[in-house]
Amino acid sequence: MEIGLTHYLIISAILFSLGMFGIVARKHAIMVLMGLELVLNAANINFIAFARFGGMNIEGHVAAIFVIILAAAEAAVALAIVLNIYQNFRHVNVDEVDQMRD
Amino acid sequence: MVTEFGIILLYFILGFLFVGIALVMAALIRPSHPNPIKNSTYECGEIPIGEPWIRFNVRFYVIALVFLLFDVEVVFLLPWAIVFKQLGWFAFIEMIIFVVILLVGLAYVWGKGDLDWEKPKPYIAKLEDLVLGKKKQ
Amino acid sequence: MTHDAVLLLSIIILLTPLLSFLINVFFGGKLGKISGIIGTSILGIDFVMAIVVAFTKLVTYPDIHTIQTRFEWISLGPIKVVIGYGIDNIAAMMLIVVTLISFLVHLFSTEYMSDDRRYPKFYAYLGLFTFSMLGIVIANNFLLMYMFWELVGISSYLLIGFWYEKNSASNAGKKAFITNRIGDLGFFTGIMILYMTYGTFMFDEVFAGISSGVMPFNSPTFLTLAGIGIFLGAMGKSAQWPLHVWLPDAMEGPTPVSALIHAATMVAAGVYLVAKVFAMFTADALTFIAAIGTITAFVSATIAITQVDFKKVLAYSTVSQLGFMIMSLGVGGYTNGFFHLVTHAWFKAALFLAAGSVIHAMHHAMHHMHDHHTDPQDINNMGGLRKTMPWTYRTFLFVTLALSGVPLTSGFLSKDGLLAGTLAYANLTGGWHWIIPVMGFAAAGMTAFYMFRLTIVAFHGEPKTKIASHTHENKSVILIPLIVLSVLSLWFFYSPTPIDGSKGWVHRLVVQPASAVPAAYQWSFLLPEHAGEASPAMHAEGEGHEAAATEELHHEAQPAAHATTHAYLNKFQEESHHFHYIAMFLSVLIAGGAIGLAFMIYQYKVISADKLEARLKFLHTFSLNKWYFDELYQATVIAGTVALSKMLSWFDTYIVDGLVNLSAYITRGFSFITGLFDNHVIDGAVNLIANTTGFVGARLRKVQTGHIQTYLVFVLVGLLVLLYYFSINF
Amino acid sequence: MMDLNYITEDLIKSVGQFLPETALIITFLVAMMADILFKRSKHLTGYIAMAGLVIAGFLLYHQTGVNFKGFANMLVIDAFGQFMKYIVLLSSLIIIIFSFYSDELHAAHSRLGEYYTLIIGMTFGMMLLVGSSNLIMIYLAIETMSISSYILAGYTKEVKRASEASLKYVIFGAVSSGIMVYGISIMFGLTGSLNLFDINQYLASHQVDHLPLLISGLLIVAGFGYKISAVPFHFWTPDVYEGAPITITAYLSVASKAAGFAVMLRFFKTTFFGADQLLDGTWHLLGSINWHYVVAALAILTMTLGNLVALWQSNMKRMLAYSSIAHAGYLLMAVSVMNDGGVSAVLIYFFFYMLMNLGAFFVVQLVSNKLHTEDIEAYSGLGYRSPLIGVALTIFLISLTGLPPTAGFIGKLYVFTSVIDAGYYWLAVVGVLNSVVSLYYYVKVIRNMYLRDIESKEDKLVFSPSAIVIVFVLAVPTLIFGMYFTPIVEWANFSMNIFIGN
Repeated sequence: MEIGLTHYLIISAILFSLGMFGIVARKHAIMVLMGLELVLNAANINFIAFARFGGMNIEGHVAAIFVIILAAAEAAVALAIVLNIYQNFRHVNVDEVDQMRD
Repeated sequence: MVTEFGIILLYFILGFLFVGIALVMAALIRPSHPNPIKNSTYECGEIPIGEPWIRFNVRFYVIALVFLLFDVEVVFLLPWAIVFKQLGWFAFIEMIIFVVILLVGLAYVWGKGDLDWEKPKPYIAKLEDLVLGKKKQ
Repeated sequence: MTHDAVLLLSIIILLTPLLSFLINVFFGGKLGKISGIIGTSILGIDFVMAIVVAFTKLVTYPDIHTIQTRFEWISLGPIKVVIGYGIDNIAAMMLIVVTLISFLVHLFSTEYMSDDRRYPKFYAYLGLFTFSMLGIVIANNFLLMYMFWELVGISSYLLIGFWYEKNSASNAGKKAFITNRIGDLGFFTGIMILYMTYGTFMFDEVFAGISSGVMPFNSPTFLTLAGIGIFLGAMGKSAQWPLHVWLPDAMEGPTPVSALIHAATMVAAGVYLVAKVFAMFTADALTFIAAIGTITAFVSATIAITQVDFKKVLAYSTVSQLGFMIMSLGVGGYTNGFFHLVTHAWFKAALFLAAGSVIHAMHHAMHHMHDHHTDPQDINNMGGLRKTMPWTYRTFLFVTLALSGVPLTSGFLSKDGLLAGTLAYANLTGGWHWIIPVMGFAAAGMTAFYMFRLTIVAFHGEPKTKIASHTHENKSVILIPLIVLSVLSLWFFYSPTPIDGSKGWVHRLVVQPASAVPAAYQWSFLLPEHAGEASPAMHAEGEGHEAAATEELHHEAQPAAHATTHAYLNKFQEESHHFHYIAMFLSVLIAGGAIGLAFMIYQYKVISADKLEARLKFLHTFSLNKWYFDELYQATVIAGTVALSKMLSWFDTYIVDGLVNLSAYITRGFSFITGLFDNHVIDGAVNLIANTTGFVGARLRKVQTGHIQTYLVFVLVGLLVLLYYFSINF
Repeated sequence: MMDLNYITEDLIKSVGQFLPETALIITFLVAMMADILFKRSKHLTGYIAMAGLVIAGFLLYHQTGVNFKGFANMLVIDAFGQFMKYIVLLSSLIIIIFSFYSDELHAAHSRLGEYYTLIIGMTFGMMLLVGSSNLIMIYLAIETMSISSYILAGYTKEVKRASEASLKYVIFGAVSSGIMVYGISIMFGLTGSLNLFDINQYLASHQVDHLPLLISGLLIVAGFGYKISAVPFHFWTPDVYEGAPITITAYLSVASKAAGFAVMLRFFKTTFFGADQLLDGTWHLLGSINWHYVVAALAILTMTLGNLVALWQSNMKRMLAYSSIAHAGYLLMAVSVMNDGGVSAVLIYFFFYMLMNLGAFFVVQLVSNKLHTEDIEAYSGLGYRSPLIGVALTIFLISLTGLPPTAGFIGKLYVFTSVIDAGYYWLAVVGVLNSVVSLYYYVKVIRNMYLRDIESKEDKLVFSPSAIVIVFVLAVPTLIFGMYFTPIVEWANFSMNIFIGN
């Protein structure tokens, strides 16, 4: 059996779903952020796979690099914010950070 | 002929085998004379205090974050370096600008004192605090 | 200066007084006395700019009809509202009149109002008023004109009722406002007729539309009605009979206000409006205008003879003079009417400021003597002021001469031309139109008489009270405006010869606009002389005609300026020139006679005033009570309204209620049932909607749990729902 | 290599058109350095930032009439972008001025330098976003502005609410952009390009599967929807608006929304509509997905939810947050018609929305400085305690409701006109009903200010004259544009053509 585009897409879809699940279900903020990385990497797999199999141009690779960089930057800021949450709340459980609501 | 999935399977198997064999071999070959000091966590020869699963000081995170950011930016230098010769001066200047911007960022971090490792000031209790029982945190 | 610079500068001129208003209204409390200085200097700057603009227009571009700009204000598909502003020759002159008088009044008030505790507010209102008045001056369309018109109404209401603690003052403010509203109703109707017909508010476009032969509702009657409607607005503002009743009451306002508003500027707005839209009046409308003007001039002159309140005399005299101007415009004497507006502005402002000076001095004297009961405005309490207040007396006397139309004054030049116009008109139209010049000359004679009565009783002779003998001349801040204004009433500012105003620059620059009304509905003597019959063809040109017509006018206007060649714009001008000497002779004779009579009665007492009064008891009472107009209105309009409302109320209470009650009994049975329906079904439905809205809102906000992860679940669910919905349906 | 030379040339040419953005980058760097070098001066970076914004504005002015594609077709310069960039720059400038008056920011003044620098960073991101014509560029720009805004939202980090706001914002934002980038990857796979022009050509010449295109399109729209806080991507809005410093709340509600709408319009127009420009201003839709209805559905959801929930709010900032959601709904109505008239209506609305919304937030900030609360109850008697501020807030609220004679009315008028012109009467009806609902909660504040009998009536609130002047600098145009709006309408009509590269 040939390993083709479809397989990569399925992997990426699974990764995306796992990431989403992690984001929605985990209590710990760091875990939520890790779920986020999964989502972004799912997109990266898509980009690379399309570039490789779709016979498409280099844009896919470039896109992947950009996504990696931005993920890093975002993660840095998010971690800093989580630290700040710890300073104020003495925990980092996202579901307990709910002072503002209707 | 093996399919491509077969290749991946072989890849997995080989990986497990390599690690597993190495570990098993090491266990078989090495001498085993455990004592408490040997079993303790290695901390540069110091005697460890408490559990190893402690919270790391927040300052590590700050340094790590700064490192992470600068580290990832290097990704951009790589493709550029490959075609540097063909691109000529213009691309060189562009990359200089890129690096300068990063440097300004570094200077900012430095100037703000985020790279300094400040020791926390120990709290020295004053007499009146002790007497009046108004110890401040 | 280019046209753009003129336009830019004029918008600055317009906005500068607004700045004064804003400063004084917002920071007045902190500024205190400085607010007067600020207001005065701002107006001074404004005046200088107005001079620049006016001279540029009058000297550099005298032949361009209007330097104007227009821009789209509202554009909603087919409905477009274009407005703009512009400077023509009369606007340029008005700019100077308004800013100079406003400046002098500001200056005068720094002393006159200095004891008032709402001093900054006074300056704020003055600034607002000047702003709105300048807006009227530079508007080149009905809409903007109307807006500023109302703004003038409001600011004058504020100023008249400035001492609102006095009941009479606040009543006078209300009276002025309401009376003006009646006129404005007509104005608004007129504007709406024109907008519906021509789809524009711009003066020149409306005129072009009229001259292209398009009539409102296809009938010249409606054009006449539109003209009369607009003139109704002018009647309100310019206090024309029968809407004149507010102006004498408005004397309750501070005297500088009377000088600014009720002598020189606001009341002139009506005249100015009629002059601006002169081209659209049909012959019938003009006749109406002339009749109203004549009646006003005559009636108020008769009232002025017997008044004893210093300011009331001047007020009625103002009404009378405004009547003259309107009359002149009505008979076709466009230039003379406007000329009289300008000259009258100077000397009437001077008269009021002089009155202010006298009253101020009387007040001080009273204050000095601890007297709080004597009326400081009653001329019978004055007398002998000539000695105590020499400069006030000299200026007052001089402008009185101007108002009476004595040669060597500006008043003579304008009034003489104006009366000649009425003679020419009567001669050209004949019949009962001769009443107009007759009443005009009579009013002119009465003017001279009552003005000298006022002068003699107040200034000459011995002091009639101790207060009068204790008056002192005022400070120079009060005298300077007086002197400036009286100097401006000398003839040589307007004409090289003291006997003929038509030789001056005013007649050269203020050229009667060609009537836009088709020849069939216009006096033939107002149509251009040589093109009398050809004019319909000219009107057929339609768009752009106005510009062409004015250009043509200027070609004709040039020779008219040099009176040696007897080519006149139209028959009317030619005729008035013929009547010039007759009118001059008559008016000098009448004025001289009247002045002599006044001296005989009040100075030398050859004829006893009391005996005369007793003999003409009926006329005297009639005049003293102002022809009972207020009582008439009280008895008819106001009482009528009250009676009507009472009647309606009675009708309501007994007839309607009775019927209602009757039917109520019948329907009560039904209503019990329907009431149940109402309460439970209809009200229920209304409440249901309101409550549902609230309820849904209250439920929806529950979604906002505060948990970020719940939010994200909602996002994902929302995305899936959208995806599902749109993948199925589209 | 020929190819590389061509790229270099393109780069050099593009840099020449990149001047406003370059000015912002330089400002950013200078402000950062100034912040380290002159630690003492409180507002220095603020002044530098203002200067930079003004310079960027001038450079932007010089791009009038330019239609240009640069950086390998990644960025577009056109009149539409210029309009939106002006709004972004102007609101940034106004926000910086507001910040000078903010007490809550000054409690932490040692870090104010970062604050202004980050505002510049965010402005830069928005400028990029407005001109982006490449999906990766869009992602990059969104992240650039978002990352700055995450930090700014939690700028007063000692305040619990602020840190909570920034946590919620960062998670929500990161997830949304993650979803978006996943959509982008699918779009890339479907059409073989990330460039909007190329995607457009591909869609015009090929048959693309309905479902994948819908999925990728919706995922990308989710990313935009989060920026403009369209339901159901709005959940962050109330919490973040309530927690963030007021200046940043105001900024998010105007500038970042403007950038979001700009990129949304450009994305739809460039990607899904035929490149053949029709003269009557209607666009010709490519592909099988009816985007009109997708956006119309979002519009209805957005304005209805925003208005209904706003009814129940007792916190002024939160109320304005929901009101800004509702306004996004009105704007989405105009987006949904997807023709030149709609674009013009969005531009007109945005200009007025900027004035009135910033004004309202500034008043909230001033009041909160004095009373230390944002509770609507605290506004009782404000009309007597500070008449000028009361009048100004009344003007802003009436304008937000969309009643004449204010600018908000004109904005709404043009939005509804465009919707009705396109024949979506039902959408207009929903919009009008929503406006009626919104009247209630805006007027509630006005009623509180004037009609509530309270003891503190005589207790005057004194604001600094300069603050009052700034309030009126926003309030007076709100009134004037309500009466004389032709210049804005003409400007918007001039700017409504989105450059599509031919």
